[in-house]
Amino acid sequence: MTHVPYLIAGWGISLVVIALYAASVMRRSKRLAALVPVDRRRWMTGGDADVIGES
Amino acid sequence: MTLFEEIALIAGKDLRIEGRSKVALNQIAPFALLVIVLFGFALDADRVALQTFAPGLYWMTVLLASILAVHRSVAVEAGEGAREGLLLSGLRPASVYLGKVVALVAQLLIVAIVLLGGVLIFYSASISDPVLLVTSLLGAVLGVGAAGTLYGALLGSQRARETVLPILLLPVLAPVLIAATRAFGDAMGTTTSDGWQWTQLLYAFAAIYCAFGVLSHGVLMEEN
Amino acid sequence: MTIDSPGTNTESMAMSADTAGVAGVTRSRTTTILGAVVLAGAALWLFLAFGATDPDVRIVDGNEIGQFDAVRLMYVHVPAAITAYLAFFVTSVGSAMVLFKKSVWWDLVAGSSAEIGAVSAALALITGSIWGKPIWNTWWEWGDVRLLTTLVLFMMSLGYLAVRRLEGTAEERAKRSAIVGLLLIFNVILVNRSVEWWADSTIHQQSTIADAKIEDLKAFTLYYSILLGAAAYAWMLIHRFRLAWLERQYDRFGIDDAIVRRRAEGHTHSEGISS
Amino acid sequence: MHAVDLQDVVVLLGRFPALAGASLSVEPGEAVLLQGPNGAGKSTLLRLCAGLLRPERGDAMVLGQNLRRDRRSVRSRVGYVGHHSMLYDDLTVGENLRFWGRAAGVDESQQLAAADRMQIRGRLFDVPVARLSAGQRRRTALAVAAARRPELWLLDEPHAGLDQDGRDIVDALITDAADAGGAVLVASHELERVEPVVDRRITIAGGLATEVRRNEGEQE
Repeated sequence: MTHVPYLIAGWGISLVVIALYAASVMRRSKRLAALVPVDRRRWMTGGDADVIGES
Repeated sequence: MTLFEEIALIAGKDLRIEGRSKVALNQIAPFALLVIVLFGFALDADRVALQTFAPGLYWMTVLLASILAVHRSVAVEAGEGAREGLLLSGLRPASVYLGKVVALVAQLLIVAIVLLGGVLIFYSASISDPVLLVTSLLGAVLGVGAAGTLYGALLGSQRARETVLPILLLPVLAPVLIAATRAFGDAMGTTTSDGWQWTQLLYAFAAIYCAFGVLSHGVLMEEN
Repeated sequence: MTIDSPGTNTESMAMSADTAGVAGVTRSRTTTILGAVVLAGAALWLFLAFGATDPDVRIVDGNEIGQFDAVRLMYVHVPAAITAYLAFFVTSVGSAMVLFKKSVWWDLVAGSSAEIGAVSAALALITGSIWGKPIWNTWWEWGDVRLLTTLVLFMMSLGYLAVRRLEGTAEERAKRSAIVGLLLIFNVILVNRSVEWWADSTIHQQSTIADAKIEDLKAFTLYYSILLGAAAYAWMLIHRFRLAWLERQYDRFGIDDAIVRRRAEGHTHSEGISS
Repeated sequence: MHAVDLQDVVVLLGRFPALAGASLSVEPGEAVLLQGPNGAGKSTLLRLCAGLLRPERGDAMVLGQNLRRDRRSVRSRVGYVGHHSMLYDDLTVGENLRFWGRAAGVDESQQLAAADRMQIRGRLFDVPVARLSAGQRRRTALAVAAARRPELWLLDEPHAGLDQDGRDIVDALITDAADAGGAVLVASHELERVEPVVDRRITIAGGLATEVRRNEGEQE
C-alpha cells in the first residue's frame, strides 16, 4: 500500500476528531442532565417555549 | 420626513461628527498609509514586487482600515446611548441604516483616496484606466460600507465587539478583496483580467448587502 | 406564560423514572436505531475503503499513473465536505425560520447544525490538505476553488459561533444569530463565484464522482460514504439538538430561580421598612 | 386608560431578572416617585416603559399600547431621560437639539422654547457636548425630551448633578407636565427634594413594586 503515512494521518485525525466531538457532546449532556428534571427534557414539545415573543 | 430626508439627516450628522473629530482623516488614513509603508519594508522594497502587488496590498490595507472605520461608526452611537435615542426618535430603521452607510462610505472614500496617493508614490503604481479605477473603487467601498454597517450594528455595544468584528467581517469581505484587487490590477495594468466584470461583482455585492441591511436593521436595532 | 418555581417539579420528577439513564441522556429509540445503523455502516465503510477497493492505478503508455492508495482519503474527505455544506444549509434554513416564524426550535437546530458543520469543514480541510501533499505536492493548493470556499466557510462558521455566544437574552441572541446564519448561504455563494473567477484554472479533481477513472466499486464506496456522512450528521444533529434543548431548559430554570431569589430580595427589603 | 399599567412584569437583562414580577399603574395627570435602593430595578422599569426593553412575562400596557406587541409607537410618545445623555459628544448643544428635534419631527420653535426653558440658550448653544459639565448635559438631555412634548415623562435621577437653579427647573417641569395631563415617573434617591412635587410614591426593591401609603411614608 502506498501513501501509508498520509492515510494514517488523514483517517486517524478524522476518526479521533469525530470521537472527541461525540464525547464532548455526551459529556456536556451528562452534566446538564443532572440539572434538568426529566419532565423538562422532552425535546419536541415546548408549549410556550416554541415561539419567540413578538416585538 | 421622507425616507430620503431621514437618510440625509443621519448621514449629515455622522459627517458633521467626522468634520469635528476628524477621526477618519487624522487617525485612520495615517494608519493606512503607515501599513502601506510597512508592506514596503516587509517586501524588501522590491520595486517590481511592490508594483506588481500594489492592487492587492492596497485593498488589504483598505480592509484593515475599514475595520477601524466601522468601529468608529458604531462607537458614535454606542458611547452616550445615542442608539437608544434613535430608537426613541421614531426614525425608520432602514433610513438609519442607509444614513450610516452613506457616511461610512464617504469616510472610507477619504481614506481610500489618501491611500491611492500613497500607492502611487511609494509603490510607483501607475493608472492606465482611470474610469475603471474610480468605478471599481466606488463599488468596493459601497460593498465594504454596506456589509460593515450591517455587521457593526449586529454587534452594537457588545463588550466583545472589538474582537468579534474582524472574524465576522473579514471572511465576508473576501469577495470584495478579490474583485477589487483584480479590477485594480486591470486599471493599473498589472494583470490582464477584465476589470469591468469584476466591477460588476463589486456592485452586486454592495446591492445584496444594502438590501439585507435595509431589511434586517429593524431587528438589529431592537436586539442590541 | 406561567412562572414555575423549581419546587413544583419534584412531584412529576418522582412519577417518571429516569428512563434515559445517566449515560445517554439525549438518547431515544430513534437515535439508538440510527446510531446502530451508522456504526454498522461505518464498519462496512472501513471494509470498503481499505479492504474491498483497489488503489487508483492506471497504465498509460506503459507507465503507472493515478492516485494509488491516496484515493482512499477521498472516502473521508468528500463526505466531510458535503456534510459541512449540508450542515450550513440547514443552519441557513433554520435561521430563516427563526426570523420569519419566530421559532425557538429552529434556532436550536441552526446552532447545533453549525457546530457540526464547523467540525466537518475542519475535517474536510485537513483531509484535503493531507491528500494534496502527495498528489499535488503541496499542502495547500491555491488553484482549488472548492478548498478555498470551504476555508472561507469554515472561518465564517467560527464568526457565527462567536455571535451565538454573545451576551443578551435568549431571544436577542436567537435573532442576532439568525441574521448571521441566514447571510452564511449568500456569503458562500459570493465567495464561491468570486474564487472561481479568480482561480482561472482549477486543478481540483473536477467532479470526482462522474469521472470515469473512479469506476465501479470505488464510485460506489464514494457514494456510500456520502450517504453514511449524511446519516452520521443526522444522528449527531439529533443529539446536539437535545443538548441545546437541555441548555435552554437549564437557562429557563436559572431564570425562574433568579426570579424567585430576586423576589425574596424585594420582600426582605419591604419587611425591613415596615418593622 | 392608564398611562402605565404593569401586571407581574418580568424583564430580563441578559439572564438577570431586573424586574421580577412588578405591578403598578400610573394615571394621566399623575406624578409618581419611584424609590428604592441601588440595583432595585428602577432604571429598568423606566426603560421598559420607554419601550426600550421587552417584557419577558406579564402584561405591560403603556399609553394604551401593549409592549409585547408594539413598542415602536410608544417610543415616540415618551420623554425618557436616563443615565446616558443620548447626545453626540462631538456636536454642539444646538446641533444636538436640532438633530434630535428633526429626528422626532419637532419644529424649530418648539426646540428653542425647550432650550429656553432649560436655560441652555446663548453662550452654551455653540459648545460641544463633550465640554459640558454633568449638569449642563442633563439640562440639554431634558431639553431634547421636552421639545417633543411627551405624554409620559420617564426621568431617571433627574436632579443628579444639577445646581439649585436646575433642580427648580426640573421640579417645575414635573409639576407642569402633570398639570397639563401628562404622566410622570421619576426615579430618585432625593426623597425630600421630590416629595412635594409628586402625588404618590412607589418603592421598588428586588424587582418588585410596592405602593407606599402617605402616612407610612411620613412615619419614616
